[in-house]
Formats: sequence, C-alpha cells, structure tokens
Amino acid sequence: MAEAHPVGFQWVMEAKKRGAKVFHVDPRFTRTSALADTYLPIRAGTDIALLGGVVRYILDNELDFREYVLAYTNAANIVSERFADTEDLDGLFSGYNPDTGSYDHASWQYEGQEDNAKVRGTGKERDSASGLEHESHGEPVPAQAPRDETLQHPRCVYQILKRHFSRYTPEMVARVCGIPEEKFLELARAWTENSGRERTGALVYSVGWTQHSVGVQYIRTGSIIQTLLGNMGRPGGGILALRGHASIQGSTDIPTLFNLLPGYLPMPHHADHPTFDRWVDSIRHPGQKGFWGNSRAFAASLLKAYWGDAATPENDFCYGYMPRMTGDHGTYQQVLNMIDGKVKGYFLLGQNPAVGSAHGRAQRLGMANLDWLVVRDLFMIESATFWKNGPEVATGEIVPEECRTEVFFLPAASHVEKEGTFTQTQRLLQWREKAVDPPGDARSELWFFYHLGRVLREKLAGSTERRDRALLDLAWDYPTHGPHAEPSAEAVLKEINGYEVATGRPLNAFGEARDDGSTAIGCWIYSGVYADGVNQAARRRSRHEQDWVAAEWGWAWPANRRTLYNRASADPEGRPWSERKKYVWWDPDAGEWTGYDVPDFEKTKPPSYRPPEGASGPAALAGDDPFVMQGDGKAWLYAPSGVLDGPLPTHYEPAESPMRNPLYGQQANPTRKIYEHPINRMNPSPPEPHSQVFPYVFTVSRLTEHHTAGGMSRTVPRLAELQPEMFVEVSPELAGEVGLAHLGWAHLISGRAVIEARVLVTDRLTPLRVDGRIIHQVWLPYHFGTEGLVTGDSANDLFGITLDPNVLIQESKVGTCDIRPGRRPTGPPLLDLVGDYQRRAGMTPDRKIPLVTTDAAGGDDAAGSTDEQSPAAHQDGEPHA
Amino acid sequence: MGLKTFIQGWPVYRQLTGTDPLGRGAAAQSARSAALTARTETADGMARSVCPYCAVGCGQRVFHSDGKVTQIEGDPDSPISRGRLCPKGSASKSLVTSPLRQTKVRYRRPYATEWEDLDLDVALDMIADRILAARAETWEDVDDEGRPLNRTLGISSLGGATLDNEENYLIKKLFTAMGALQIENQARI
Amino acid sequence: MPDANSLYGPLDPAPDAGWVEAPPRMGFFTDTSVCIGCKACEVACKEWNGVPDSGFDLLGMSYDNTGALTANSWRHVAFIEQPRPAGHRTPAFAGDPTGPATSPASAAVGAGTAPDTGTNPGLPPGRPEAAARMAAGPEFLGMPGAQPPGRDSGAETRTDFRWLMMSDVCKHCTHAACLDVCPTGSLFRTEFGTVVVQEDICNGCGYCISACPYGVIDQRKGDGRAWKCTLCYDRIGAGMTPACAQACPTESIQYGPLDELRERAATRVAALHERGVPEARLYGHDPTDGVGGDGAFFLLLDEPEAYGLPPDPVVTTRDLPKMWKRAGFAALAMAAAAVAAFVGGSS
Amino acid sequence: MSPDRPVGDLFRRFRERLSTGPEDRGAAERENGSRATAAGPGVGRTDAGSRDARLAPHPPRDAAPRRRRGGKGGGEQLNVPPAEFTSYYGRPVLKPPVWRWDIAAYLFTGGLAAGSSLLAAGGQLTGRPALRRAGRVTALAAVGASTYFLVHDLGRPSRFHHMLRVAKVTSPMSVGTWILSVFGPAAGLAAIAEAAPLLPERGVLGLGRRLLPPAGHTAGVVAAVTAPALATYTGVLLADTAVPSWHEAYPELPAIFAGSALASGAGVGLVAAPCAQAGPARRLAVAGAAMELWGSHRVENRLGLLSEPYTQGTPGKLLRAGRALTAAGVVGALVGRRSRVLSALSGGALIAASVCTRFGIFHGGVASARDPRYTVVPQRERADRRAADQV
Repeated sequence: MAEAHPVGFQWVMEAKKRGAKVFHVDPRFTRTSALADTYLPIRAGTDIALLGGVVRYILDNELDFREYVLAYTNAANIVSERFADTEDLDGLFSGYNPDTGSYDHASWQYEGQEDNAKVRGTGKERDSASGLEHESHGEPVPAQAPRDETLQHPRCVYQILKRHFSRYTPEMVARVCGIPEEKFLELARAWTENSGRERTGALVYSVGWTQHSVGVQYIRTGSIIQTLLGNMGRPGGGILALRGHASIQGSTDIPTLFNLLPGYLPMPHHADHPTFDRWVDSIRHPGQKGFWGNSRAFAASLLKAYWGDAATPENDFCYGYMPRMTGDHGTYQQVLNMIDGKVKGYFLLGQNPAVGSAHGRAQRLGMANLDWLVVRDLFMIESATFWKNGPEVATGEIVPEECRTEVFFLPAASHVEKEGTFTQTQRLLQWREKAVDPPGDARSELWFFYHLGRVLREKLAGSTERRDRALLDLAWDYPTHGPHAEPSAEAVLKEINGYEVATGRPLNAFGEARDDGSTAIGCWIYSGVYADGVNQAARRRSRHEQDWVAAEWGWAWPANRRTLYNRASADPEGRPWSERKKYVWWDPDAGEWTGYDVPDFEKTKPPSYRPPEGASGPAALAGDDPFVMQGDGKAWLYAPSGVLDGPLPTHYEPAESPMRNPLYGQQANPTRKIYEHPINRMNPSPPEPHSQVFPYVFTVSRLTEHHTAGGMSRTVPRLAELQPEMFVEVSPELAGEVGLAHLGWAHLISGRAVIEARVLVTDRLTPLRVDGRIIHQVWLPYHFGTEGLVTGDSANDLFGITLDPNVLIQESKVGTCDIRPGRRPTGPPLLDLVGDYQRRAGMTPDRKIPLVTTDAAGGDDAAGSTDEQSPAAHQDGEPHA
Repeated sequence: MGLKTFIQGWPVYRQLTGTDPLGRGAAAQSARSAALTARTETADGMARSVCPYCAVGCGQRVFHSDGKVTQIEGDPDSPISRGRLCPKGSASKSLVTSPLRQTKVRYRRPYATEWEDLDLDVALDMIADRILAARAETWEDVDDEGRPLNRTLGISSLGGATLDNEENYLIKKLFTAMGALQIENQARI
Repeated sequence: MPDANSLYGPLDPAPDAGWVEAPPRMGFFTDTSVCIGCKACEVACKEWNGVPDSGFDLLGMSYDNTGALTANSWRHVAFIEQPRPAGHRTPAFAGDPTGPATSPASAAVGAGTAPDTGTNPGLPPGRPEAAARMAAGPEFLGMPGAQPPGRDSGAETRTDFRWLMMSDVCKHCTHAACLDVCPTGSLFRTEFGTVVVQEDICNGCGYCISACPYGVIDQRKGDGRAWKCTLCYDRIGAGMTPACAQACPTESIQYGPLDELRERAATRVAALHERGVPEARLYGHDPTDGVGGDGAFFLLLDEPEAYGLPPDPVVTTRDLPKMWKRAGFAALAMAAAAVAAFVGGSS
Repeated sequence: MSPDRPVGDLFRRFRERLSTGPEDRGAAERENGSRATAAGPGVGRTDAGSRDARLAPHPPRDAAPRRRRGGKGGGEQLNVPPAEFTSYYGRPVLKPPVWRWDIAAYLFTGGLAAGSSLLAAGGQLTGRPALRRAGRVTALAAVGASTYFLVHDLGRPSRFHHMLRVAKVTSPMSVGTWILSVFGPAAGLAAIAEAAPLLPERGVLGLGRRLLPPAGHTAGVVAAVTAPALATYTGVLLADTAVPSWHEAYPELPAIFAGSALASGAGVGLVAAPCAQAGPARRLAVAGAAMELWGSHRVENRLGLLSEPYTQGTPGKLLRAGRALTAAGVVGALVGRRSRVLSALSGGALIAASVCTRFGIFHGGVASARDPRYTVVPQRERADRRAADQV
C-alpha cells in the first residue's frame, strides 16, 4: 500500500500511531513491509490457504463475533443434503461437469431450494463474466431458508465451513504458503484479538488478489473472515479494494465492459434475454427481497436515456436495438480473434495493452493484424508504435512493410484540460474543474465520441438499414461550447443522474426512478449526484469545516453513503455495538436511523420491523437485515450460487505452478478459463510432466515511482529518473544457485517470451520452504516498454492467458519461468530459445491441459442451477498493498 | 540621483550603514529575492482537480497563468489526501506540460514505415467511414435461431481507467447504439 | 573580527544577519521512522523549483537512483537495506530457508556506480568496504569472497531485516559555512533563518561546495551556478508550506517554527523509545553542536554516517579567527624576512 | 546578545526533559572547539540527542554483534577488508572541491606576484634596479595570470564583478578579492612605470615619462605592503573549508604559502638579476624555504590520519618533489652565488618547487574530501570519545 498508494497509506500510519498493528503479506519485502509491524513472505498464489487457515483458527477457537454472525449472516442456514464438499471430492464440489469445465449450482442450494433455482448453464455464465454483472446483486434465495440458530446442525453453513476449512491447519499453511507456523499464529491471534464488539480490523487488498485464476475466491475468503469477526459495515473495519486507476471504479460503475451496462445492469444475452421483460426479470427476480426489486425502473430509465423520445413503453424502450452477447467477448478473446483476422478495427482509449495486458506478444501480433487502429493517448505509447519499434520487429515477426494495420494516433486531453468526474476507490465521485485548454489537436474523449457520433449520424442520415436505426434514434444532442464545440460534461452528468422526462428536473435519488418512461437515468446508482440540480460531486467543503466522515466532500454512490451496509455497525436492536465503535444507530425517540453517515437502511424502518408474508423488494427486508442488496439481507459466509467456482473458497494452485497442490488432488481451479490457441501455450504444472523446465515462480507489481504500463510515468523525467531501468529482484540464495550478480544482467524465459533485466540481489526476497522443498520467487516491475524516456523489456510478455471464471480477469500475478544469467539473444535466435524451452517442456500445439486432476471428478447430474452472485470483485492493476 | 541609488543599493554600503555588518542577510539580499513571491499567489486562476494516477483520489490544485499550468499541488482541504501527493501526483505538472506530449494527429498508412500528419477533421471522418465499413462487413442481425443479435464483432475497444465517468458513459452509449459489443476497459485487467 | 558567537554556538541566526523583527525561525523535522521512501519530496521539490533531472542511471543502491543531494536534487531519499533487527517487529524472515545476507555485498557493488548527475562534482564512486559496513553494521567482518552468495550451507542464516529510508535535505545550519564563505553575498540568510542561494547573484565560484560540512551543495553543469534547497523561500514568504513537506504522505517531513519542531521531535523520540525502538535518536537538533544546530534536523534509526551524514560536523568558520591570526603571523614573518633580506647581509 | 535568545521556551523545556541528570552542560562546553585529531572535552555534540535520550552511542539492539559467517574450516576468504568506518554506499560525505587546476595555479601565481613585488620593492628601496624591474614585471604578469585563473574558474565568468558586491571578513575569497583589487592596480602601475624610459621626452607622453617613476615608486610600495596579505590569505582560503586535510592544516597553510611565495619571488630574482644584485634574493630564498619546509613537514606529520593524503599518491609525489626542488634551489642559491647560470637554475628550481607545493597541497586536500574515511573517522572518534566522557 505504501508502494502503490502512498497517500492512502497515511491512514495506516495514522492508525499505527494510535496503536494499530499492521501486518503485511507479500511475496517480496516492499516499502509497506518496511513500515509494517510484521511482514509475512508468502508464495505467490496461495493466499486462500493462508486466509483459510485464519478461518479455521477462528472457528476452531470459537473466536467469531457470535451475536453478529447469528444475526447478520447465513451461518445458521441449512444446506441441501445433495451438497458435497471439496473434502469429499478431493478438491471439487458437487455439480462439476468436466465437459464444460463448470459447475451446476443446484446441489449448493439451501435445503429445500434445490429445484427452486433457475436453470442456467454456468459455462455460459463464465463466458459472459456473469459473476460481475450483479456486482452487488442479491440472488433469488428465499427469505426464509431453514436455519439452526444453535449452529449445531451438521449441514448448517457454520458446520460446513468448519469442515471445509478443517485441513487448513497452521502446518498446512506452512506447507502451502511457506509461512512458518509461529508467524501465521501471530497474524491469526492479532486479527481475532482486534476484532469484535470494541475493536475492528480492516483488510486491504489490490490486484495481488484479483489477478489470479481464482481471484474472486481470494476476496471471498477475506469476506468470510471479516464477516465472522463482525468487521463489516463498521468503522475501522471492512475490506478495502485499493484500485489502481483514477476512475477504475467509475469504469465499472459506468462500464465500458462488454457484459455490463451502467449500474451493473447486464448486457442482454441472445438466448436468455430475448425480450425486455425476460431481461428485466433476470435482474429483479420477481418476489425477491432487497433493492434490486426496482430493477425494471432502472432498466427502463437507462433505455429512455439512451434513445430518448424514440423509447416508449410500447416499443419496450427500444430494447430491440440492444446488441446481444453470445458468449465470451472479453478483451483476451478479442485479441485472439484479432490474431485470427476476425476483428477489423480497434480503439485504444488511454490504454496500452502492448505493455499492460498479459501476453504482450499476443497483444502486439493481434494489433498487427487489424485493418485499422485508433490510439488516443497523451504520449506515443508502445501500442501505437508496435509496427515500428515492437520487439516482434526485431525478431522478424512483424515487418513494417508487410503490416497492413492503418494507425490513427489522436492526441488526448489531460485531466486538467477537461472537466468531469472520477470515481475513486471508495465510490466517491469528485468533479474536476478545467484549468486550461488542451494543446493543438488534443481533445477529450467526450469531444471525440460526441463528434464521432455526430459524424456517423450525419453519414447515415436517410439510411433505411434496420441496423442504423439505433444510431439514428439515439438521444445525442448535448450542448457544446468553445471554439472546438466541446460537449458539456455537466449535461452528461445530469443525464447520468437522471431526470424527469417531462420537466427535465434532475432526480434526487434512484427511488424516484419509474418504469413508465417518465424518467431517464444514465446510471441509476449515480442518481443523486445531481440532486437539487446541484453538481454534488463538485462539493469541496474543507475537511476542517466538517466531521471526520466528511460527507460534504464530493458524492459517494449510493446516496452519498460512505460506508456500505453500515446498519451492521449497530446490533440487531439498533444500538451501537459499543460506544467506541458507534457509527449508525436507531434513534427510538426520533423514530429513525441516525449517526455519522447516511444510514444504509430505510431511514424510518425500525429494528423490530418484520416483513409481512409475501412481501418483496425493500419491503421484504426485516429491521435487522443490514445487507440490503442481498437477496436475504444477510452476509454470505457460504454462497449457494453465483460464484462459479464454488460456494466456498478452496486453495488451488495457480495455473502455472512448480508444485503439486498439497491440499487436494485437484491441482488448479477446475473452472478457470483457458484459451487453447497456438499462441497461448501455458507452462506445464504438476501432475503434468516437465514442470521443472520452469522451476521458478515470478510475480510482478508496481513501483511507487511508476504507473501501470508506464505511459504516464516513463514519459515524465521526474519519475523516469527515479526508477530508470527494468530490473528483477532475486534473493541471494537464488543468485547463488543461478549465478546472478548484483547489477548484472539476467534473462527470464517462459513458454511465451524471453525478457531481460538488470539484477538486484537483495535480502528483501527470500526462498520459501514449501511442502518439503525450496521454492524461489523473483519479482519484476511491469512498467517497462520500448517507448518513453526510459525503456526496457515488458514483464507482462512472460504471462500466458488464463482467466478467473467469475470475472474473466487474467492470472498475471503469478507464473513460472526459468532465469539465466546474462542478456537475452536478439533477433530470430530469441524465438529459437523460446522454441527450445517449449520443446523441452512438451508444450506441443496439440497438448491438452488437464482441467481435472482428481479421480473424484464428479459428473453429478444437475437438475438445475441458479443465477449467481459474487462479492465485490475488484479488478485493476495493483500489487499486493 | 542615479549614483546615489546605485550606491545605496550596493550591499557594501548597506553593510556599512545597516544592521548587517557581516553581509550575511539583510544587506546581501538582492532586489529579486526581496520581490520574490510564490507563483501560486500571482496565478491567473486555480482549478480544483483530482490526481489522474491511482484510485485514492487525492485532491489537486491546478494553478495556471496565461493559459499554461504553472503548478499542481495537493489540496489541503481534501479529507482524503489532506494536501499530500505521492511522487506521481507530485509530477502531474510535468505530465501535462511535457514536451513529449503529442499534440498533432499522426497517421500511419498501411505498410508504411513512418508516420505522417493528418488533419483532425479528416481523421475523424476517415475513422467514421471505417466504422461504417467494418459494421457493414461484419454485421450480425440474428442468430441461427432467428433471435436478434444486432451487433458487430468486427470492432473492438479497450479503454483506460483514467477516463471520466461522463466519457465512459458516452463511449458505452455510442458503441452500444452502433452494435459494437466488444467494449472493454482496464477494469477487466 | 565578528563576535565569536556569530561564528559558533547557539544563535538565532536571522537577527544576527541584520533582520529586524524577524519572524520565528522556520525549519524541517524529518522523521525517518515514518518515511515510506516514496520520493514525493524529491518530485514535489523539482516541480516547484524547476530543478532539472539528475540522470537516468540505475545505481544499485537499493531503490535510491538519485544517489546524493546535488544541484539537481534538493531532496534525496536514502535507502538502506540491512539484515538487522527492526525495532520491536518480528524478524521478517524468521523460519525461512535463508542463507547469509547479501546486503553488504550488494551495497558494496552499489558503491561503484558513477552516474552523471549533471552536476559537479555530483556523485563520485564510493568505497566498497564502507558501503558493506553501512549494510552490515559496525561489526562488519568483511565479505565472503570465495563463495558466490547463497552457497554457504552454514548455520548462519539471515532472519532480521530492516529497510531504512530517509529524506535528506540541506540542513540550513545556524552557522552556515557555505553562506559565510560566499564572496558575492549570493548565499544569504533569510528573515526565516534559512540559507538561500540567490540565482541572480551566484557566479559559480564554488567556494560554498568545499565549505559545506554535509556535502549538500554543488554546481550545475552548463549553468555553472551552485544550487540547493531554499526551503521554498518564495512559498514560505507567502505563508505556504515548502513543496516537499506539503507533499509528504506520512508527515515524515514536517515544517514549522524550529522551536515547535524540536518539541515535537523530543516527544516522538520518547514515544519510540517507549515502544521498543531504542535506536531512535535525533540528529542536528542541538543548538550546542558544531554548527549551532540545524534548521533541518532528523530522527534517525542508525548512526548518521550510515545515512551519509557526518557524525560530528563542525562549521569550518568556527576556527576562522584563529586562521586569520595565523595568516597575520605568516604575513608579518614574510614582511620581516623581506626586510631582513634587504637590510641585513653583505651583498 | 543574550545567550538565551535562540533557545526558546519550548526548546528549553525540551532540553530539560531530555536532560539525564543534574549535570550542567553549560557555556564551557559551547566555547570548546574540536580538533579532529585531538582528544578533548566538549567537542561538537551532534550525537548528543542519542546520549541525552539515554542511549549508548551504539545502541545494543541496533548494533547487535552478529557474526555474519560460520566458522567453516577456512573455506572463506575476505576479498574486501573490514572497514573501520561507515558511509552511505561508501560515498564521500563531502562534496570534493570543484576548483580545477586554475585555482592551484592561482595559488602559485598569487604567491609569485606577492613574492615578486616584495622583491621589487626591496630592489627599489635598496637600489637594485634589476631586482626591481624583474620583480615588477613578474608581479604584473603573475597578478594578471591570477586574475585570469580566478575568473576562468568561475561557473559564470561574466559575473566576476559580483565579487565586489559585498565585503565579508568571513569569506577569505571576498577578503582576497579586495586585496587583489588593491594589489593588482598597484602592481600594474609599478610595472608600467618600468616602461617610462621608453617614452618620448616631450608631449603628453613626456609628462608620463616624468610622472611615472614616482608613481611607480609609490605603487610599488603599496603593492609590497599588500603582498604579504595576498600571499597568506590563500592559506585561509583553503583552510576555511570542510575539506578535512585543508581545514586541519589551518595553522600551517599560511606559513607554507608565505614561504612558498618568498621562495618563488626569490627565484625570480635569481633568474633575472645579475649575481651582484641577487644577494637579498638568496637570503629570501633561504627564509622562504625554511618557512615552507617547516610548514609542509608539519602538515605531513602533525595531522595524524589527515596527514595521509599529503603523503600518498600524486599529492605526495608533488610535495616530495617540491621539497627536493626547494632544497636544491636553496643549496644552489647559496653555492652558486658567483655563478649566473647556477643562480638562474636555482631560481628556476625554487619557482618549480613553489608550483609543486601549491599543487601538492591543493590535491592533497581534494583527496581528503573525496575519501569519506577522512571525514568520518575523525568525527566518529570525536563523537565516541565524547560519549565515553559522558558515561
């Protein structure tokens, strides 16, 4: 965190000053470790084993915050007797289908609900990253599942949890993660001792958790611990995703993602959502508890915002115009399609996949096989010059004279040359004022897309093609100003906020959304950002003039709420759990919820409220159901559906690992997304032979001095001079084994690429004793490329493409490689070297990667499955922090 | 008069006649130093902004004079950052005023080995033509069973996560209307 | 000759330099125990003061690629990797299959790099053994030479580790030799008690560079003038905080009236001692030290020389009266010899 | 001014709290100076904070003795000897002087100008025209060269006149500038006066021919009076720095430079004057050599560790050569009093000796600043001693 989010780290230091104990878990000793109280070196890709150990420690010693757990979680729910755990199936859950590499969720349901669930093939869900589409979305679980409040029933969630994690003993943590028992126990003790009624503990993670083939389950495990310890919805608690880009949260809320529409509404699927009603019902699940019950209004209002006057209740608000998904259309699938010649044109908008995405060579070869490419950036980045300066030009794979891609480089406006909002990592929208005009041809994306749309519509005027209706009917008249006719960002923000169609009055909250076409809302969760016609995101009341929650600085979605689920900061009766940790509570005299923050609860619903029979939507939530977006108002220790790779987190080895999974026969995530494309050869892992060809583990992350793919830091002398060269950090033990010298050169080889780097031999890295052997890990920054003031090989070139099944994020925090002293070959011999390693490792084109590595691979025939739910799965470009 | 001013301005004279006989401080101060003030004080204006790097969302104050950014520093009012910035945030002025920034449209013709210049309006027009052509070529109206698809898989997009919400909104809206489904973002990465 | 106290001993320097009704003396307290080595100070300083880059070289000095304070780096963050206990923390690598430490050997390699900082003299190469001792501590016994690192199978394994970071800066001495030797009055004492080079005056004579006991100031190539931290004279004159202190995310760099900072520093040291960090000590805070106390002082976790600070600096001008006296004697002797040579003698 | 002034209330309280006992660390300590090589009470107290805070100078945890290597039967060798001091990546603590050879050359030419002008004045006052003429001409040439060297060494030569902005007794360079600005014109006028006989007897120039000699007379005296200051201030110039071997040599440097100046001036006399007039030059040579040899012997032996840079490497060679040349010059001057050639050779040797000495001293100091050892070791010893005294 000190490494990649230094200014956020001030709050950790603040806490430390007040006596907080700081633990840092990371494969390498970073600037965060230097300031932490205890540092735990860990083998990359084994966090679930560590966290599972903590879960076991809590359950075995009954250290959970029992009142909280009983009242606010599904610990007491009883699960179907058809459910079989990884304990029983050697690492698989019941319902696995080896043909599709996916699970049927029916057997994971609560007792009596097995057949209640909607059928949906999870292979398809994986392809469309459905896990993400309901980011904060409750599942259609019944409000009244069978429960055992004594937690003794052998199939209650609490007991299942206990059994599931029973083998995550301190010895096992040491065997899997390489963390000595004593250190693990120090962490477990401190965590549990600092949680409960009087104290809370916080968990902070970054893409060190998300960029794994089982990334969502990492966060799930963290959620289980924080829920068991009663740290959710309370001050000083929670799980903080430290996201890596100024508005990456905004890019998910108002997504430019293939499977999502604004506000986490799903992009329609050709088979599941043929009609507006089917689409809407798949979101709101008629009869379900919670705030998703109003989805029809949100969906109708979005389409109304898109197609304006043309969108009417009669024509289903132009739902027929929406493009439909048929499967996986994610960025990695796109790149492979580019290589295969299926994609004509590609827009890169402030993004540099040639350096920043996994498997850089695939990225560049894909771009070299387009008809045209539009790059919009501040600087001349590697993704714009691959045809000229890319590593493949040196190897002869790309010959400029033979590369047909037509490239348009359009300079972009910087953050001070345009106005608009960023959504930062805590869901806070902050408006930026414009300081100066952009130079020369530089323009904002707002300008580019507004005018691109204008030109397209002009060109199509009079077209009778059916496909052009959606463009021609689009509500696309934004006021413009200035010599360049810059569209008004405030006007767009007003549309995002939503307005009453008849009067144009901005809405004050998403509660005002209607499904009859009388409201238009661009992103329902942002409704309120323009409440009272005022740009709430532009509020900048000084911190000196308000309390510590600082509610009048910017605007947080939803409803300017700073801590989600903060109803849980009070006990079931609505009283603060403790005076020390009071945050939001029920004021019986006033008959409303009050506190420091905007209560994440209906303001006047008393703690004693019990929903009448047959209630649905928000009205079905009881007065002590704090997790209001969940289908049952409860925090889920066990996810009966929605998480595609299992109802509980399970340690799987990374897709590329030098060792066999010590916990189960199942080696890696059996549902991970694999692309068997000739360019995407994965290094073998046990039980496949030849894994010793790539004996070392490598991991990558950020340096404080650089930013992601380097486009905004290697071009800035102030930053470039601080970390001027690509390097690899190795332990003295590995340096001795391989023969590496401090400040000398080394090259690293994977089944995809060879890169070279200067060597830093440092005590900050350590070998780990894992399952009876020594594992060496190396660390690389991933900021370098061929352009800019300082250049170097790109670490991401080493990675292959394997994705998490829930969110289709690549595993780019851990891989295997070989490391050799000296510089790499150049030109064609470079390809020979990779080829040589591929041959030695048996990575032939026809090789099939075994998904299931256990005899217990179960084809438990499934009667049906349900929709899915996923915890907040955050994705961006961050190291462990 | 001129000579007198000159003499009185001479630090040696000030040493001899003033409070600083050793010539260490008051006497040695130059006219420039005496007139020095922070350029933030004399800026034409200050825009309140947000750091463009990571997602912490630190407040920035952007000072500008004559249409140029002259200083970017932390906003002490921000409850998030309390006026502090990391090295990247602190380098924001260099980022936006960098001489390496591209300010002209660049165009690489198919099979060319060098860039050439292109007018912005022409570029926009050419891109629009290419979109329409790609769409026409790869349009999928319905699937095998006649269910609507309304899309093209011939166009892809990958956006960074430093785009404004308003920009992302227009991007998604326009691409969706043109049937371009393969719109992705750093948020996937 | 000036009053002896003008050259040595506790002093409020601004009034001494002729400032009537001077504001309180302002300074920096840099608490290295909370420094996260982010280098925001280096960047913020360069942005505000328009300081050029200091070279794009990998130095192999841990994460320090700046190397030293120079005319092109007015803040410098030092990084020291040490296989030594870090206060009250659990040993970082306890229980891991480690061999002997490499920090001394890597530091020794790092001593050999010679980057072009764009300044003169910039960053000359260092002595490997002194570098090794920086990492290993005073008990350093020399590095194993025959074996490559890590090959030792001996019982000696590294478990402890700490990573020291420290943002160095001009000390703005009470008795500033650079200022006193400056022949043009370019270096002067401001009303805030700070020491500033006036860029419109400096003619690049280089005297200040030899005079500074901390090796802070040097000369920018091409430009020819000497440059160093001004404690943001223009900002503090406008009531603002210097750029580095304003940027510092963890309040490692604190700016304020020196008296207040000293008070705060004493409290902090006491707190650290209570928390089991006995190695915490202040440096440059004491007005009775060899330079009359620093306007920018530090809380350190190791001996000053490990951070590149002189362990006991004394301002050279303390001895200036004696030097002039010696010169006077020599001059008299010279004159006498001349007279004698001509007056006495036979031919 | 009140000694209490800088120690504000806050600071006083701070010190009181830190104070380890009733002992009064008072003014006596403050007055005490430190000498890098001499033990003494009350040397600088940079590390007082740690002591005040009840810390041992090497806190036990901090400096825990940890043997780094197991006793594996002699299989290990030391390829780097144990260091006796620490510095940050072994880098110099100080910035070595940026002065180039110009300044070393100036040390010589300045001394030569001073010595020559004394010689000239002596010749002038005692009726030795050859000495006078040679001295004046040499003085002008040397002071001209000096000015060139000084300006040339500036980073911003066009701003050389900024030197006259202030007059600072704390800055030997400022003092030197003012000395030079008196000496230079005087020496110049004196030298120009030598050209008087070449002027026509009538007209304006004829007036010059008449007025110049008395003016030159006065100027020569002025230059001679200024000369000792010019010759010796450069010793302070070098000593008044943080350069360890220069600073610690401050008692000797002015004497060495004075001696060297006399010897080089004498050398000019020996080269230029007929034997009959060269007597004072020989005596000057002896006096100068004595001062120079005494001084350089002292700096090479008295300073302990800080003498080392003067005895090793190039500086050592230069200083040894200087000593040999001086000795040879003196012997030659004394032995060759009848021989014009031998006298001239001796004079040359003395001049060369002066060059060697100046460059030797110059480079010795630079070497001491370049190696952190000379900065850290004496200071560390001083700090440790002080800490030990406090226990």
